[in-house]
Amino acid sequence: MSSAILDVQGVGKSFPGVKALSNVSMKVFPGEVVAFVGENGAGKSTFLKILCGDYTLDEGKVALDGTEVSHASPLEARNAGFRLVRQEPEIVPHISAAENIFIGEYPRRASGRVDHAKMRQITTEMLERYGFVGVLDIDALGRTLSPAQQHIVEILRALKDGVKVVAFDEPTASLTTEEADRLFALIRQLRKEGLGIIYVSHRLHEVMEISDRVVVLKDGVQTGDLRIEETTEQDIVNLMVGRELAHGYSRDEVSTPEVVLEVENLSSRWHRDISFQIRAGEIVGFAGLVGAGRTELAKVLFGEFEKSGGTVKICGEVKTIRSPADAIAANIGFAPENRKAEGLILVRSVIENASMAVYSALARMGVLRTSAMIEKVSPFIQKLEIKTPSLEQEVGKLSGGNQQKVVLARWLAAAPRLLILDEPTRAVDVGAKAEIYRLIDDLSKQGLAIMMISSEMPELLSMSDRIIVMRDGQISEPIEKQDATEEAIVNLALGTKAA
Amino acid sequence: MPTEDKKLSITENATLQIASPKSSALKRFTNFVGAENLSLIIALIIMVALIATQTEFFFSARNLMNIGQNMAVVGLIAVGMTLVIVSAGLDISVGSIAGCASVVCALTVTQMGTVTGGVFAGMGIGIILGLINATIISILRVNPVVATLATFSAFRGVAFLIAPDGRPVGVLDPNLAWLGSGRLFQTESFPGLPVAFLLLVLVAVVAHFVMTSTVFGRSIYSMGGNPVAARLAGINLTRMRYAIYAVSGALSGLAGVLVTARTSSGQPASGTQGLELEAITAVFLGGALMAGGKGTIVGSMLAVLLLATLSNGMNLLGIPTFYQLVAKGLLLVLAVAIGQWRLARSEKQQAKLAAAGK
Amino acid sequence: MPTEDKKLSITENATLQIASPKSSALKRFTNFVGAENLSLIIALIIMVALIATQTEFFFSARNLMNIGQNMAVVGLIAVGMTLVIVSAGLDISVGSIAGCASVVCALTVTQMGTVTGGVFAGMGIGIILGLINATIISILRVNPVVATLATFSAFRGVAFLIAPDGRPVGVLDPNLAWLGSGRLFQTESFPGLPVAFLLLVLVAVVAHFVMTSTVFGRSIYSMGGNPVAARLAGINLTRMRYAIYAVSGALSGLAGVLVTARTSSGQPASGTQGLELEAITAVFLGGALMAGGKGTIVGSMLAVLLLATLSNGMNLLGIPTFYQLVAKGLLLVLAVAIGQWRLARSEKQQAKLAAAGK
Amino acid sequence: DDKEIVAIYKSGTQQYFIDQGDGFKAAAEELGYTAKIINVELDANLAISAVSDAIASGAKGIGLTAPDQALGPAVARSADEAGVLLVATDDPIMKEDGSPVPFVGFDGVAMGTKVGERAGELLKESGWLDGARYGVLSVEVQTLSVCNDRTDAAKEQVIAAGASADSIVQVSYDGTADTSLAATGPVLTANPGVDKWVVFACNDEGVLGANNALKNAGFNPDDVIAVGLGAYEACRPWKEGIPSGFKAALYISGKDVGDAAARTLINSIETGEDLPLKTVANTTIVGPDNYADYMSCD
Ligand SMILES: Nc1ncnc2c1ncn2[C@@H]1O[C@H](COP(=O)(O)OP(=O)(O)OP(=O)(O)O)[C@@H](O)[C@H]1O
Ligand SMILES: Nc1ncnc2c1ncn2[C@@H]1O[C@H](COP(=O)(O)OP(=O)(O)OP(=O)(O)O)[C@@H](O)[C@H]1O
Ligand SMILES: [Mg+2]
Ligand SMILES: [Mg+2]
Repeated sequence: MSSAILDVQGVGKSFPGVKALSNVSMKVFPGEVVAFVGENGAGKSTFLKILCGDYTLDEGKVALDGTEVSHASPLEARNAGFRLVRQEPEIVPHISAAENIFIGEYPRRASGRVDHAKMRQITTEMLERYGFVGVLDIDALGRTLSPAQQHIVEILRALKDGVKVVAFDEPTASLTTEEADRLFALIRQLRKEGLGIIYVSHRLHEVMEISDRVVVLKDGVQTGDLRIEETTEQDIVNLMVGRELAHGYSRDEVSTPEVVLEVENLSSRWHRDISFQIRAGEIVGFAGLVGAGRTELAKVLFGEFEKSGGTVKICGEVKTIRSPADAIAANIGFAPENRKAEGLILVRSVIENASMAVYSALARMGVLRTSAMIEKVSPFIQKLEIKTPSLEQEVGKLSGGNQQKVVLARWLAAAPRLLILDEPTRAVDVGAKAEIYRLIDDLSKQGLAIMMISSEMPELLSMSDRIIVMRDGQISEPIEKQDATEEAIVNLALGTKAA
Repeated sequence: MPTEDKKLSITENATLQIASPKSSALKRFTNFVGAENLSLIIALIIMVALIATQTEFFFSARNLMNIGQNMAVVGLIAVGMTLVIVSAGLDISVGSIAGCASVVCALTVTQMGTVTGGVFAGMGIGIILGLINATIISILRVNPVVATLATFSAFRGVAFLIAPDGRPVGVLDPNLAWLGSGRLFQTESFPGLPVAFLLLVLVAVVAHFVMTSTVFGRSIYSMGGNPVAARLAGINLTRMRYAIYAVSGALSGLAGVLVTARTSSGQPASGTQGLELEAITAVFLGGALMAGGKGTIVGSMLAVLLLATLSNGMNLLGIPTFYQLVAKGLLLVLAVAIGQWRLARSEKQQAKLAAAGK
Repeated sequence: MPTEDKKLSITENATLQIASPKSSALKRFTNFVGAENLSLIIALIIMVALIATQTEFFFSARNLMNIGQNMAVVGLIAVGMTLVIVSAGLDISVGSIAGCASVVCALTVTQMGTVTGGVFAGMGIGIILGLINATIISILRVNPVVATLATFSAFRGVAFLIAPDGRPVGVLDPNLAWLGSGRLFQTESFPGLPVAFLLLVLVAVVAHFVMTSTVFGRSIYSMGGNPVAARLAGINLTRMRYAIYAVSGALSGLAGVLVTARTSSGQPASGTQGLELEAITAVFLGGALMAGGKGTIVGSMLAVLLLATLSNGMNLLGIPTFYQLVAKGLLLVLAVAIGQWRLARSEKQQAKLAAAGK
Repeated sequence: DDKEIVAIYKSGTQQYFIDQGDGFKAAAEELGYTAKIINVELDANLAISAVSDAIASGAKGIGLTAPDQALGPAVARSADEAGVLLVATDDPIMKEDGSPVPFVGFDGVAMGTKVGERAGELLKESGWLDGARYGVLSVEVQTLSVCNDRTDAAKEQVIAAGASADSIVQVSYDGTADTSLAATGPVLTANPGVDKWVVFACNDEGVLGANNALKNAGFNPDDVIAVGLGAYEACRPWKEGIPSGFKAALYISGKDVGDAAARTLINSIETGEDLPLKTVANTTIVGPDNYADYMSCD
């Protein structure tokens, strides 16, 4: 094999109160996919942000295709050929999706004018070439893009001319299985083209499937660098977590006859004639492709979006829910999929973000003691193993997965009658996932009704008592746990007849 | 989206580190004023030292009382403005509201002879005008800057229309005057504490409590930091805005009452013009973010004190206007720059500590 | 973080829909002025109709020229302010910069007798002061509001210090006067086009081109909308800020030159009479967002025209100041409210279409 | 330095008050006192702060041009309490009991009266009164009471001189030449029948702006009778020998007022005598031919 296209030697980086990376070294060769795994907060994103010039390293050396780029600026890193598909897409809200892809390096006419037409044309070509046809309206404003769509923009940004090494930071987190498959095809294509590829994911089966080598991080320290054929998922988990983990999760049915949520003939801008029930102690999984309308359904139930018809009953009585405030008053909780835009107050502290939904519950005549907040939510922060230097830390400075856990902690602490979870374990590591499943299970045992929107088959199959599949704003008949199979779900999602 | 760049966001991180509850006396103090605001205190100390070496009158009890008295009007408005700016809004109409309140208060006192009545009338009109602002912003969905720039003009006009022939309304009621220039706890040795100043302190303490330890206050930080997330957490943004702008209006109204009390006349414009910029300066100097979600009463009050001390000092030293203007500019830049520099430094240290394994 | 709430974001969706390039003549026009700005045009039409019914002089060629001439000063500043606000900054010092430039220009012309020299001196000092703003913001990392509030005060002081004994500097040079009040293409039937107005049009057209079709302009939208994304895409935020505030400074300087030309004297205080608020009003009225990343030259210029027409009309009708203030406030609210209402409506229609199966 | 006096000016960035400050300082130093100047930019609230600051700084006497006469009682009270001498300059103010605060200078009503008288004379001489289509522009800062005093008085005089009341047109500006120019333009448009104008304002800037607007509208200087207030803008064309609308202006020697204020204060401080109730500084109407005898034009 030729010489390494990316060569990292003994990189270290610290933040106030956190040693994010110490003495990490790795090589990537052309046409190789190197998986990069570790628990939430292990330092994966930090490592990649250093490579792309976002953060500056405290110690160590980085060489890209022979030239040293240890202290490159974002621009220099780009031009050198390193591209990062960020875990948190950075989108410019008031310009088109196409323009979002070209910020910083626009195509120009001879006159020097920005060539908008060319921009749209190239974008369309790239969408075709990389198999994203029809997923993205290239004229849509950045702010209207879904997490999935935002990710596609990030990917296209990275794949523009001159790319030598491209790193994907949890690319599949906001994609459905179908989308993920497309992405893998893309990655294989890039590997053929001789690019170096770094692939960060918490979905180990994906890692096994796509990568040639795997580098494992634990608390910022490198604990392994193995050829994929010489290892197993279990080995990797051990290196990541340092202990054995029960694989998967299975829960026993606890639902009682009491109906908590009853939706009848609900229709909206996105939906037509939707009816279903969720009973106390029951977990109903919602499957579907991006654009199927699951998130919208959640937002309609939660009063964020308008419903144009139908009734919603909570515990038997009809509720008119016009705003999230109404929904919460009706004892509904909603953990959104898009944590950055809709979930978190990034500039505020972990403790504030985690207790927001219980402020009124904790207050005595409007007075709210910090001690009360800590008392209420810190158990969940501990159980979820949220990695933060202090409860005062700004949420924006936590790792992606830990941010996700903060959103969950907020609603687990609130324990409403009906809890709607949209992609609850997105970007969360294996260890924490198991813990989250346990907590959700506990809540259902306490009699909560849980509506779980997820694009992760294993999660849906292992957690749901029934699974409802959504397609084009309509829902399928619920599939009972016993006859729920991946194939059945995919067929319903795609609208293809089961064989 | 993030409205600062990396540098800023990281430096801010240092605050939290320092503020994280490992409490020694100093730590607790730092914790209370907030690391960023330490720089205001440093700037204040430097400035006081400079002034005091130039004139022995600065530390005279009378002069200190003076500063207290002179900061009351801007201070009250800055308290309300802090709530508004933390909620990611802006209220440019405060000065005009104060103008209306000043006239209304004067008219009430002269025509009904009741000082309490005058005070409440002043605050009442303030609240009403604040609610008008909130309506324009929430119901008509006009961006806060345009909305309050509009009412900044409209309310000013109203103030003149209320005042007979748009002329200042004289009021000689001694009780009202007491509010503006009276003192409490006066002894022959001690000049006493100005009523206006005590009023400001009272308001500021309450506001600090509200912002730090009530659902209302916390919700202001949430909605300022990310309105969408706040709404999805069950916060009613519209109701919040009504409350916030009403408070800002009420305090502007009270400030207007003080102007009437101090100048023994209801002033439609003079005395309340340019208050908006003064207050906004104080709030941002006190550490608030343009994007909202950050800012403290303590910071804003320190900033008001800094500005009041500066102008008092320069008057004591008889510095010519033109130089006063320049000096004020320099002070503002200096105060913030010190803060940024300190935060950048302490953030480096924090990182080093972490690297060394804490 | 997202700085408005659902409602707004959805309405914007609608704008997009409307502006999407299915080009009929109307569509293309809508596209050019931007759906939101249509409401400014509607407001303008309503207002003009009202005024014209009251006085036949409004449409006299001379009066229209008058409006053009009077909007030049604010207009120039509003162009620069648009760049600043779209980049998520703010420049409160523009008026003070204009004041400095006015004086410097007057001194150059009187002492060196060169008008061109005076014009360039004025713009030159504007650029220098703009660069100072950028330095304070980028290097000292002071929040733009505080930074320019500081220089708002400091530069004003400087203006008075430059002027001998802080007095207005008289200049009677006819060539300079021509710049302020001269006309081109004058015939006995046609009063000609004011030089100052043509200057504004020229600047605005160039600025519109820059904002829509140059890398610099587009990068302003990126950095304003999401500084992190912009930085990671390799846009040098510091360099951008220097350029943006320099442009704002240069145009404020040019505005100061016009003031000197119009009033035949260098007025240190000329800028300090709320020019900044006037310009900021125009830019936000023209559709910009506090959070940055949004706003157009066309919108800002329409807003300037709207404001200039209003005050011209009210002077034509001899409306007293007090009522003028109120009227201005009402107009601002009305103009934006109409826009919001229209967008909300068209968004509903969009929704209906979508519900009816897209 | 317990031998100190302070002057507080409502608009210390205006040339007239800069002059007054110079006069005040000069006289004080000549008599062995130190003098301080404080500017309150037309802000009533700042004026109160300034007075208390001055008292705190150990001043023995204060000269005050109040941004608003209603301030009288408040400042008089705090000055009395502190036993500090107070004179009002330019704008007379009253104590709570309605008795006047000792006054130095030349009040707004008197200024307006002189301007109006001169404008009236010039109007008569011009012969416009017999049948010419003339108008009177009164350029006013309507939000400032001390300004209204001047223009109101001037209007009275012009009417007394024979001008018809409905020939008077109000123009509102904010005290700067630029807004006066912008506001006058449309007013001229709205009065197309008028081909000769009489102009006065609260200050020279106001008149200057109106003159420029008239020039822009194509009026020739002979058709304009503009009487300035302050003369510092009016004197420029005179000096250059350029024809302009300025036919006369009221020259008020700021220096003299400041000088008189300082001397009155110091005299009473030294001798303990009461302050004289009214000390009128001299002011004169000047024109192109005689302005140089009274003022230097720069
Ligand atoms: N800007 C920052 N300021 C302070 N601490 C930070 C910052 N960025 C990251 N950290 C800390 O560095 C550590 C590593 O974070 P990083 O984002 O690299 O984790 P990660 O491996 O990407 O985790 P995840 O799988 O959840 O994305 C975390 O403890 C995080 O809190
Ligand atoms: N018009 C729109 N404006 C803003 N966001 C939209 C719009 N349409 C869809 N979205 C967002 O796009 C995302 C995906 O759309 P949708 O909810 O229809 O698919 P989904 O079933 O939620 O799939 P997933 O949850 O996997 O994204 C959601 O986050 C939704 O909020
Ligand atoms: Mg990460
Ligand atoms: Mg979704």
